[in-house]
Amino acid sequence: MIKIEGLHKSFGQLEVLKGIDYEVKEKEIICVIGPSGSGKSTFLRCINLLEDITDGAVFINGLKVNDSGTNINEIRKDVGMVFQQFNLFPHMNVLNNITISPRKIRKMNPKEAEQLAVELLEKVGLADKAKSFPEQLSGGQMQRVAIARALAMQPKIMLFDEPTSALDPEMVKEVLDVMKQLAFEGMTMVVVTHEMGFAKEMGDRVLFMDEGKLVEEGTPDAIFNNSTNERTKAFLSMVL
Amino acid sequence: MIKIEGLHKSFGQLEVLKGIDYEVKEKEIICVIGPSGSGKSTFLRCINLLEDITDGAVFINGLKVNDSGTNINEIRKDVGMVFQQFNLFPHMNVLNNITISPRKIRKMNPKEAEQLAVELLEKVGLADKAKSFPEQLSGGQMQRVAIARALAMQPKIMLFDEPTSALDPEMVKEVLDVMKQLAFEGMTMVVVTHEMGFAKEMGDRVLFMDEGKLVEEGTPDAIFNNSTNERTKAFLSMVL
Amino acid sequence: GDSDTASSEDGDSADGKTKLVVGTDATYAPMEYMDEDGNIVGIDIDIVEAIAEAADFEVEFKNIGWEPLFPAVDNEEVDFAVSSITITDERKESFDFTDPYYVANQVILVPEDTDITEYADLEDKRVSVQINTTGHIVVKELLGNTSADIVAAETMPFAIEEMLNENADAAVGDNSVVNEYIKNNPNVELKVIEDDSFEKEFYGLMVKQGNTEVMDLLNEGIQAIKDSGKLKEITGFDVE
Amino acid sequence: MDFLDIRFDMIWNYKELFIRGIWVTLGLTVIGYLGGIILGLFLGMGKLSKRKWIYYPCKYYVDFFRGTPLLVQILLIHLAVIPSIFGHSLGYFVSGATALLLNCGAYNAEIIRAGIQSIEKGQTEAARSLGMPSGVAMKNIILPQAFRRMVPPLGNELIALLKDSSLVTVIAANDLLYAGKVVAGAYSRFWEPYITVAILYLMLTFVFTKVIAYVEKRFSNSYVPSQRRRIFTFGRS
Amino acid sequence: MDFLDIRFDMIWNYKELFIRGIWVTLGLTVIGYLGGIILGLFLGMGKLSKRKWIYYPCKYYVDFFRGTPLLVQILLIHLAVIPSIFGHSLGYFVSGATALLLNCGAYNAEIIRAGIQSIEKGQTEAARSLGMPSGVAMKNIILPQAFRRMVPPLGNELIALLKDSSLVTVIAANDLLYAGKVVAGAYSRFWEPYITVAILYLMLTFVFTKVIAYVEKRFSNSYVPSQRRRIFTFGRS
Ligand SMILES: Nc1ncnc2c1ncn2[C@@H]1O[C@H](COP(=O)(O)OP(=O)(O)OP(=O)(O)O)[C@@H](O)[C@H]1O
Ligand SMILES: Nc1ncnc2c1ncn2[C@@H]1O[C@H](COP(=O)(O)OP(=O)(O)OP(=O)(O)O)[C@@H](O)[C@H]1O
Ligand SMILES: [Mg+2]
Ligand SMILES: [Mg+2]
Repeated sequence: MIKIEGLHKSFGQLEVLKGIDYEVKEKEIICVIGPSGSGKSTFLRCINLLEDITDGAVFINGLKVNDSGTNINEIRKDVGMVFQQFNLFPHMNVLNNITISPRKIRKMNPKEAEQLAVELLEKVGLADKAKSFPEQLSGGQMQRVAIARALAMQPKIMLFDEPTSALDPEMVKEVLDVMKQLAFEGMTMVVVTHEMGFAKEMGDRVLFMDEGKLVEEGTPDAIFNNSTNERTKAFLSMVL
Repeated sequence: MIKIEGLHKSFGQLEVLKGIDYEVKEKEIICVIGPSGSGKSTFLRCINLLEDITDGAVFINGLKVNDSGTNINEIRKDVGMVFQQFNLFPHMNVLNNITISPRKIRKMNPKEAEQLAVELLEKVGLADKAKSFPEQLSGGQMQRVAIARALAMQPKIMLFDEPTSALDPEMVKEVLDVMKQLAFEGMTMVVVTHEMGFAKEMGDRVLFMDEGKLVEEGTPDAIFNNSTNERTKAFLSMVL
Repeated sequence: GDSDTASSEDGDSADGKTKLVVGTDATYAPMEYMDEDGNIVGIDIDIVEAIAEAADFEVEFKNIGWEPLFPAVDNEEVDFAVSSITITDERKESFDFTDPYYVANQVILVPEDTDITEYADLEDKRVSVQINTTGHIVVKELLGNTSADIVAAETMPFAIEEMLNENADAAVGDNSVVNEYIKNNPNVELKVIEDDSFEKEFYGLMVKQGNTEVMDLLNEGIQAIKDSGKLKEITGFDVE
Repeated sequence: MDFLDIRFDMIWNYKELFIRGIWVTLGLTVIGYLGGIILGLFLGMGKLSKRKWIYYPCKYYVDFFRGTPLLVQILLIHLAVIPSIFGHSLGYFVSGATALLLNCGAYNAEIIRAGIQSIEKGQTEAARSLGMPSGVAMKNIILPQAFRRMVPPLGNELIALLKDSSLVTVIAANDLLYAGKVVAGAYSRFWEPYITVAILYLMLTFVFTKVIAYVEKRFSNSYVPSQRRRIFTFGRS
Repeated sequence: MDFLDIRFDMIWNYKELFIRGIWVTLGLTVIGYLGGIILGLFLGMGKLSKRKWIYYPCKYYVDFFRGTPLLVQILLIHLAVIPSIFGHSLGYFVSGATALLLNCGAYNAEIIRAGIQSIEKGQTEAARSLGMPSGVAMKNIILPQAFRRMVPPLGNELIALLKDSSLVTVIAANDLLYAGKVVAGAYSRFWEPYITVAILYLMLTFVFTKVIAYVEKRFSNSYVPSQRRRIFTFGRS
């Protein structure tokens, strides 16, 4: 579903991704872990071209993302993204946050879009917040709205960049629960996370990145309990 | 040395101090404790008239502070004050922070003032920081400079308003040590503090304030271990 | 001498001759204007210099601007003014004038293909003038004091430009200035209409009311150059 | 001139000129301002463009109009630019409004650029990751938020423009100041006409300031509508 | 007018007028600005005073000069105020410099007031608690810190004043724009003189901008001297 070939990314002189190859299959839950600055976010952002790709290629459903002939906006419809900082649109209420892109991009009519939004809000447990504005919500609620907003484009893949790390501890669970439900429903997901519990429980594969390289990948069990790689072990001993 | 009679202070409608009588004797260390918003800072600030006094009187060395005939700047020379936020002058180096008021107010000549400053910096353990600027210092260092600055006016009384609560835990001790040394040298001190350890160890008397009133006062032992007052006990059970 | 305050008392030059300060608005070629080196020159200037020679005094010209010229005379900032000032009854209420030294009349300057033939034709036309000059006054009489069809430009060249740019159908101004313009711009297709309904105007030197000392001196000079033919030499015609 | 002998009757005689002057001043200000906002929007976004052939013309335009006096611009436009383009003048109003518009556009461009840049990058990224093309994201996500932050500086700009519109008096525009100049010239008296003009401008700036303060209040703090007030309420509400 | 037939020789013939114009413009700007800073300092502090008889005059002064066009102020001062006070004009330079100074003072007052208010209350309290009278605290503690925050807006004000100084041309001041007007009037050609004037102003604003950028850099970020650069270094360093 997502194929990454020899992905390099540099910011000026700084090489942040130093050649990454990987393939994500349909309905897989991929958890990406690694120390701060290792390039996890950059990796994720290259997938839907929020960062220009310096070298290599990313394919989504067989379409090359970093090709001048590709309409990136078409690809992004299939790839939902959830950010650490939520990035809700503060000037719109929850309903409009969710319906804006179906209406403007999928040209859905307002009634239909609203019905979809209500369904999604029920799914994330916020049916009563449709008319609220982001500033009236807690962090956990905002992140769940952000997930609903991404789902409104009916993506085939969801990218999460540390979706819980800006949250107060008591709100982490409500967001992880929504993500688990998504996983059960068969969504393909790439999740950059510091929540090792989530990675262990939900991940089909765990990727450990360090210094712009994919150091190790495997099942949660292989990575968390049976890794023989020194860097992986050193990292895990610190975070577990 | 400080005599407070029927001190009332209102901010607009809000009555913050509701009649306080107290007398601080020479060389006494008075620790003021109490919940947030109880008026501790306001009490301290009324003593050197940083807040106008609504009603009542404060006498320092027999001089009425809140009298139009009194030159408040003369009184302030005898009353040093140390703030929670340090309030160092960021545009002057440490030496100038300390020497500015002796030079401008006591008309000390620069050489003499500098010598005094060097002595005081040695006292607070910062002899090597004379040429540093506040932004180059840690919080604990800044607070010690603030103490040295107040001492440079050779005050007879020192007021401290939570001198350690803006500090990272590892810096609290270095500031408390300087304050202890001052206490041993016989300085009269009024200290608003959340550091119950300091109050217990150093306080001659402890004042417990709540809702703008002086609820209880006594030796540390009387307050911390043998109080019969319900409010005092409730407060202490929370903070100890 | 101090050129800021002018009067015959303190303005005596070294060789004992009286020195008078003359105000003008040097934007009115050929009568008074600035040459390329910034000197004030023109027919008016030549006449005043001739008068000064005849009456044995010295002059210093100051460029004051048209509007400020009147208060400048009133305030004795200048001893008198020469600036193609028409002697009018209104002005005589506030100022004294010498004997006339120049005869002028208003003319109408129009494009060659115009249907305007006389003053009365201007009634329903847009007319450009120099603000607050005699031309402005006569046009106000026809079109009304507050007419929006009067284009009152800062200077006569700018007023003519407004007409050339078709922002006005005709320009009205002193014959001397209009003729000078035509002389300098032979390629521009314009024609000059003279109309008997314009009263002949006499230019005079303008003096503060009651300043007989300067007035007598100037009239003496004017008489002298009339008698000697010098005036006719400069202007090309006699003034009776 | 005697200071105590004040003659406001002469203002009365010319009242039509003053009334017309107010309308001309208001007309120039409003047209210049609205045009300046539209122009500023394009210029401001142009200055954010990565394409050099868009960026540089916008930058040079803004630099020129912010780097030269408005008075010079007015004279150039009235006496040189418009006659060169159209072969003749289009009248003081067109010249004046054009100059004010072009000038105001340059200042607004900087306000709008700064406003857009002040919106967190995450907003654009969220919009783009939802599949919005950059134009759609700009229109629906960035500009509505940026606009709020632009309200205070755009308000200042409106007041500045109101006062700057007085410069058109040099091209014989019948604005408010022109009325004062005509009266001053007709009577050779300066206190009354210019004080009158100053007071009228003060009244206009006062009214504008109040309106701007209302608009600012309306767009301040929170996006939550229940906390906002309506500015104008017609009929029962 | 033929667009292609450009005659810059006429500018050359009047070059002295342009050179004098530059000096007059610079002189007016510098005097108006320096005076405006001193005046603004008093007005700004006056607007912070709790004493009403200080506060209100300062407030009304600032409101008047910020609420009316500079052009009106120039005309009022040159034609009415100065003649009424001194009995006669003191020349365009005095009038122009006075008007610019008085106007600039009002704008600077707001900058200075805001700068002073931006300094944390704790700084004043620390100074007062050390026994400094408020004047001493203001001079040694508050103003030096506030000044740094005022540098950017005061820089903008200088550029604005440079351009606004062109308005004195209406009182026949021999400034830069006046030179252009004289040439335009003499030849009835408008492109060349006004473009020349515009370019000269652009050059002046460019130079001023660079100087201001240097000063801003000098006063930015940190108070620690080793991190600062010298602006001008003479000889070996
Ligand atoms: N826009 C950018 N310009 C320059 N450098 C960048 C940029 N974005 C990221 N970097 C650098 O790239 C490196 C990798 O950053 P990235 O955000 O991908 O790390 P990360 O693994 O997500 O870290 P974290 O866990 O802290 O989010 C870091 O050194 C970062 O400073
Ligand atoms: N300048 C002021 N204007 C209005 N109210 C004030 C002001 N300063 C203090 N207050 C109010 O007075 C009350 C007492 O404040 P004060 O700072 O003296 O409390 P405190 O005991 O020092 O609290 P804390 O432990 O949080 O510092 C509070 O309710 C506070 O909000
Ligand atoms: Mg990251
Ligand atoms: Mg406190």
